[in-house]
Amino acid sequence: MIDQAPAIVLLAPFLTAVLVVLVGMKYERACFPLVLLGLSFSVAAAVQTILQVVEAGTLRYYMGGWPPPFGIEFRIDGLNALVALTVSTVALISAVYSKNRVPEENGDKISIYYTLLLLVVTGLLGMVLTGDAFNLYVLLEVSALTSYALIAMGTRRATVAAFKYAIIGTIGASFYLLGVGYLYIKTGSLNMFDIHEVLVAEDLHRSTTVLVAFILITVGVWIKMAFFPLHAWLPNSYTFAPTTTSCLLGPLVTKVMVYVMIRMMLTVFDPVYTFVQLNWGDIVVWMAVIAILVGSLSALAQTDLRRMLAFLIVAEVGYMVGGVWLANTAGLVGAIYHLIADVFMTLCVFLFAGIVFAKTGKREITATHGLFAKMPLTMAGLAVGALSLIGIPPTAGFFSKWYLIQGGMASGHWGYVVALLISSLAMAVLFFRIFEYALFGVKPAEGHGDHHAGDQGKFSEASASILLPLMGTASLVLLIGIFNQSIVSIITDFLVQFNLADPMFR
Amino acid sequence: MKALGFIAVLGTGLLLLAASRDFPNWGDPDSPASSYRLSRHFITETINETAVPNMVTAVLADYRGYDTLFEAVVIFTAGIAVIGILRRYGSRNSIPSARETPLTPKKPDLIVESTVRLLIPIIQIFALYVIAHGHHSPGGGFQGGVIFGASFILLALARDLKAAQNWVAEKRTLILACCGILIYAGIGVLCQFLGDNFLDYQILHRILPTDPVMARYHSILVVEIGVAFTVTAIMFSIYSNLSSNGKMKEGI
Amino acid sequence: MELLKAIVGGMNYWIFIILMMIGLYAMITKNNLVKKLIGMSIFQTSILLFFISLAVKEGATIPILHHDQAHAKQGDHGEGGKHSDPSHKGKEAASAIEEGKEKPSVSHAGSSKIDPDRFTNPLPHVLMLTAIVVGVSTLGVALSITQKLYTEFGTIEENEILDQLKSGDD
Amino acid sequence: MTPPAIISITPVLASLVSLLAVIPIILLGRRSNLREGTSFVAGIVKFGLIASMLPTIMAGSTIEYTLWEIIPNLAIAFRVDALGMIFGLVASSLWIITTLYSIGYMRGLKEHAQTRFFSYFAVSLAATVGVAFAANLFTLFLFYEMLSLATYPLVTHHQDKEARSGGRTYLTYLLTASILFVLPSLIYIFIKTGGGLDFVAGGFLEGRIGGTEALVLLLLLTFGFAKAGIMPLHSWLPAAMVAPTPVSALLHAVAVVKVGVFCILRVYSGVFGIEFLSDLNLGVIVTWIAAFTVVVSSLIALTQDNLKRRLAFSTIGQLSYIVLGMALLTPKGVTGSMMHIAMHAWGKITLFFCAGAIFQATGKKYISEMVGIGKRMPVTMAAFFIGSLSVIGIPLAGGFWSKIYLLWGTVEDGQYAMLAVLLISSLLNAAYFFPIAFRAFFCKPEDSLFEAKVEEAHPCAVVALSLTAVVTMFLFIYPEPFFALADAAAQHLMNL
Repeated sequence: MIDQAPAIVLLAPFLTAVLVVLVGMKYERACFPLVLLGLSFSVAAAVQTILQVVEAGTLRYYMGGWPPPFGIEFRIDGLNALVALTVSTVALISAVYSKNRVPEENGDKISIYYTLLLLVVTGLLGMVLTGDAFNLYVLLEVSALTSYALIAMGTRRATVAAFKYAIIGTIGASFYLLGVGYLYIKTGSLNMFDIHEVLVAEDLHRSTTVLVAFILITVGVWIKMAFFPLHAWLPNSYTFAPTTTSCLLGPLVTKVMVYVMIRMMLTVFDPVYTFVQLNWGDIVVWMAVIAILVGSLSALAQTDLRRMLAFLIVAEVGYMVGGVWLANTAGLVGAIYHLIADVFMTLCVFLFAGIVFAKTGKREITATHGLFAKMPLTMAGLAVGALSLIGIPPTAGFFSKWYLIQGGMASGHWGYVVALLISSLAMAVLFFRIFEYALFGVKPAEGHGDHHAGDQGKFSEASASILLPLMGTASLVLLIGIFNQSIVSIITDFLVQFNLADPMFR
Repeated sequence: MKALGFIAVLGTGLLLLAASRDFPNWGDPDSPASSYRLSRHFITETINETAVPNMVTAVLADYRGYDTLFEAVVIFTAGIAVIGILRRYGSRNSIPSARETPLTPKKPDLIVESTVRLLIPIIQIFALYVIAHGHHSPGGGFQGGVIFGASFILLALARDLKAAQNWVAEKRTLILACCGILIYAGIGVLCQFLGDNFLDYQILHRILPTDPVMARYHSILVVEIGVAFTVTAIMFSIYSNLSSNGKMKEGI
Repeated sequence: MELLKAIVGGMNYWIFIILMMIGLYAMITKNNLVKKLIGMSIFQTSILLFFISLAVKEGATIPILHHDQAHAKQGDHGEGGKHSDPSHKGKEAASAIEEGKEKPSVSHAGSSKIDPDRFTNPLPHVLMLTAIVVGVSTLGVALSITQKLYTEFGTIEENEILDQLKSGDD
Repeated sequence: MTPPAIISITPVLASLVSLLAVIPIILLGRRSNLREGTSFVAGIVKFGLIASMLPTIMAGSTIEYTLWEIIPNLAIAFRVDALGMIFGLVASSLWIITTLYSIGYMRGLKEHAQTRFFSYFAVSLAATVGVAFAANLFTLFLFYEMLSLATYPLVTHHQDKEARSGGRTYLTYLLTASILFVLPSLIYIFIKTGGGLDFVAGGFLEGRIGGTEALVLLLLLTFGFAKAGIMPLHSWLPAAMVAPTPVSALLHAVAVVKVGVFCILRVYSGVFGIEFLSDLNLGVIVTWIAAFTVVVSSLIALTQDNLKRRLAFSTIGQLSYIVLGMALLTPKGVTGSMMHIAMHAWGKITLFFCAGAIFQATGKKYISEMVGIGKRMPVTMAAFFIGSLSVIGIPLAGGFWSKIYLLWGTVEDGQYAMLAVLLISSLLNAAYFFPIAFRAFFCKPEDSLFEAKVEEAHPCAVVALSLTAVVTMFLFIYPEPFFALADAAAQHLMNL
């Protein structure tokens, strides 16, 4: 009996998407349970997959029974499995969040929204699982098209942003496709691992074509992940989209593209090629430094809550790209761990923004006035996410920064280390600004007044269906932090095969 | 902006050109892409492994069947996306069915209408031929589906959107599109239930009265039909949404 | 001469790159949203051209076996293949089959009968079929966004839309 | 040399007990007596736990416990030694008294959000004891950050504009310094040593890093622990005086600021090692920095009219005494600096209690408004006088002993410049404290700004401040426990 778990990870949301369209025409209420069911299956299968990967090493699943390079295979190693589990979990959480929000924000298109949600998840999962360079392009487009639509369902500003996103996204995807074409012309293969073998066997690493292919793919992926200065599409898209959309896309899209970059750099091209032969590390890390600084400092200048978070994403992308290009194990471990951690922290803060919007109908940061007394649980959720973004233990964010800084020091990129620290500070300022609003809104300033003990204000906590996801995410952020060793060990197991030179993991 | 754009474009062009120097020449039979085992295997083994003479069809629907499934999903996604972006329901939960939109002819032009009436059956039969004959000649689900969809679009152009919707109402297009995907994916899942990988058609010989290779052959046809369903439906759906600005009432 | 040879030999690449540049330029600089989309189409089509031109092989035909050959093959798989008359050969495939026959067939184990040099590479065709579909879908979605913009702003000029956004509150 | 370490979970419990107390405090939020009762019980349990470890420590042993290894070679671990014990004892015993005082103060002023106040107070204490018992630099850093965050809501308790800007300054200074300076140093040391961050008596950096690196790290760590208030990173302390007085008293005279100097002491002794520092002659640099802070802060204190601000600047100066004593790198200096942690704590908390009591009873914040107050609030002002004596270092109060040792340390090392600095600053201390007491008691009756109806503050507050004043005097008579601990710690650290 062949193990079907890897396929189910992807197929569950995909088939549910189709079913939701059919069922939604008649029984709109049945959509949500269906979505939940499909995504739960996906999560379960992803857990199963990761357990198998940990136990037995790389898992291979041949689509259509054709062995690679003739057919398309899923080759699932630690990296894939982790990211896939992350993606499906986040999808599940944001689906729960959207239960009550969709009717309000997406109007009468409930089943359409759920279908698009499931399709975007399908696309992202497909990108993560596949071992075929061209197949990745197809699924990239599945997720991209749905993203455009999900964003365009928002306000009219969102529509403008969606158009920009569509144009820039298409350029990025086309660059990627061209890059694959350039690889194909030299190797004649499309399977990632096969391409790598041919590149090594025929010593193609010195050819200009492979260099250009590398540039095309990298730039294409950078565009898609909003790496500064290619980030222009991101802030508006996530700011003006419906909150349901930004909770789904904000955490996932950029991170999955970071995964693609890592996959391409390590698996398709060789680490020796990307790190040693090209020797771009310095330039890219400096670019990342600029991205981090620009992202976090622009975030400081924002008054719109979600726009601020969107700029944080730009900074976080800088973290990860920089971490990867530090070219040592600590940096890579940090980048991959951060990828996973950041998905949840970003989700956490975006859910918070969503709840604030749901409760107050306002987008500005000032909307958080006095929320500490009114919605203590929500604020606690935000606090966990914020502490993690700032990098305070035992939240997940601390550990990723720990490894990233370690990597930066090990390879002597002091600029990167300083940028990380400055951005942590910027985030601290950002979130404490929110805390201040939340703390001081209750009681107008009057020194020490005649307020008696037990003056708590009126509780008006958000409804369970939008609060539970936040609580869940917050606890996940903590759990990822607490169990960081097991995650890191999966990542290091994955990285061992590349024989990276590194003084730290002797 | 223009100058900047020009520089960027020029840079990209030069970058691409730089690589083209060590590209194989036009039509070079020894180019890596043509001489690698992948291409050779497809050319020489397709007939043995799938019994389909048209290698493109075989590679499309079998070797890279998973890719093609998602190709169909891309179309499906686009259809749903367009609905998501444009569609404006008059009132909540009211996807009108065919009966609710009576045919309202708007002074049909005699020549146009007669021509269309003549053409549409021919177009549709040709579409069916293209779908069915994909194993032996250029063609298949996508091409046939597009042609089939075009016939409805032609009708909508010649008469109006309602006339075309009389044939395929919005609900029906969606059902059709879903069915197409479900047929394709369903075969894949069926293979899983029979104990093999997703889309590994050969296992179907257990329930079909054929040997494994011919099971692939026949499954490819079924899969192509599924694709055709989706493509037909979504082509028309996108057209009708775009032409009526999401109101689905009167088109161009 | 060398240069000329290089230019002619790499003609397909030249054409694809020029088309790509036109498309990309339009996407980046044009003010009219539909023109941007036209640029996008050109861009994507240029990539199609590039891939398809990879598949070309001198002296090879389209990757479809002739009917007879196909049936001969199918015969191996118990489908009771009928060997029809060779005079029905299609024009393109004829040479392929004759070439195939000229080759000394060592065994009748299928693979040796089909000469890979006689057929173009099917893979790029398959890929581009997918890419076409993706291109069409992207265009469809982008057009619908454009239309939504038009209904909301009454214009499809980018600068006018941005002006409206700047002046009006959302 | 040292007896084997004892593995016991007591230090963890000692830290956690106040953290756990938060739950009942919040649950009992509406029943104030029970809530404060819980606070008391937690304080007593905490003190009991810490005191129960005292015999072991006095015997020269240590108590260790590794809670959780987060990253290979990097654990959250606890270890109790003499130095930690001094600090732990001071902090936990003062918590009990401060709780008593808070009840008086908060109820007296009918402050809002008292539940929040008491719960964050408990959290802060957990962090403080965590710092005291941290076994490695990483654990130390964790609790250090936890303390910064837990005290923020306390500083901004009033929730008005002033509190907000004070809180901002507070966090900005502390977080910026720790994240920009301490964290990178921490990771750098981690890389250099290949993992171990555990404090070792003689330090563990010797031989692993060069002189320049050592200098940079030393400066980064000295300034990074900005809670120590070394100039120029001192402005947060006056800013934090917007907090309610119990907070200023316990946290900004004892817990928070002492955590800062404690961290510096730990780092000098446990990471660099005293020998290593004196080999490289790095102590001198720090002594001069500290000396600068001592003198300048005393001068600034002279100019302050706001009582709490004056106390704050005095605290800044006194903190630098401790750093200075350590940086002398001589046995007597180190002993003196450790004793000063305890002595200054008791003295300064008395002063703050008094300031709070005055404010609570009269609403006055400025020294110029306190003329003649001694006649109305004799107990408070007597306590204030005793506190002043201790801080200045005049006999009849515990502060005398620590100052003597510090002076002895400078002589031992032949650093007469430092001797001069200490003496001058003591004079300055006297100059800014005595006038307050003098004007409180000895003014012409017609100058008195107070009418007959002004009385002592809430009884709880008065009891608390008398208690600390008495202890301060008692420590002059019997400094033995702290002296013994400080001496043991110094012996241990200097490898004598």
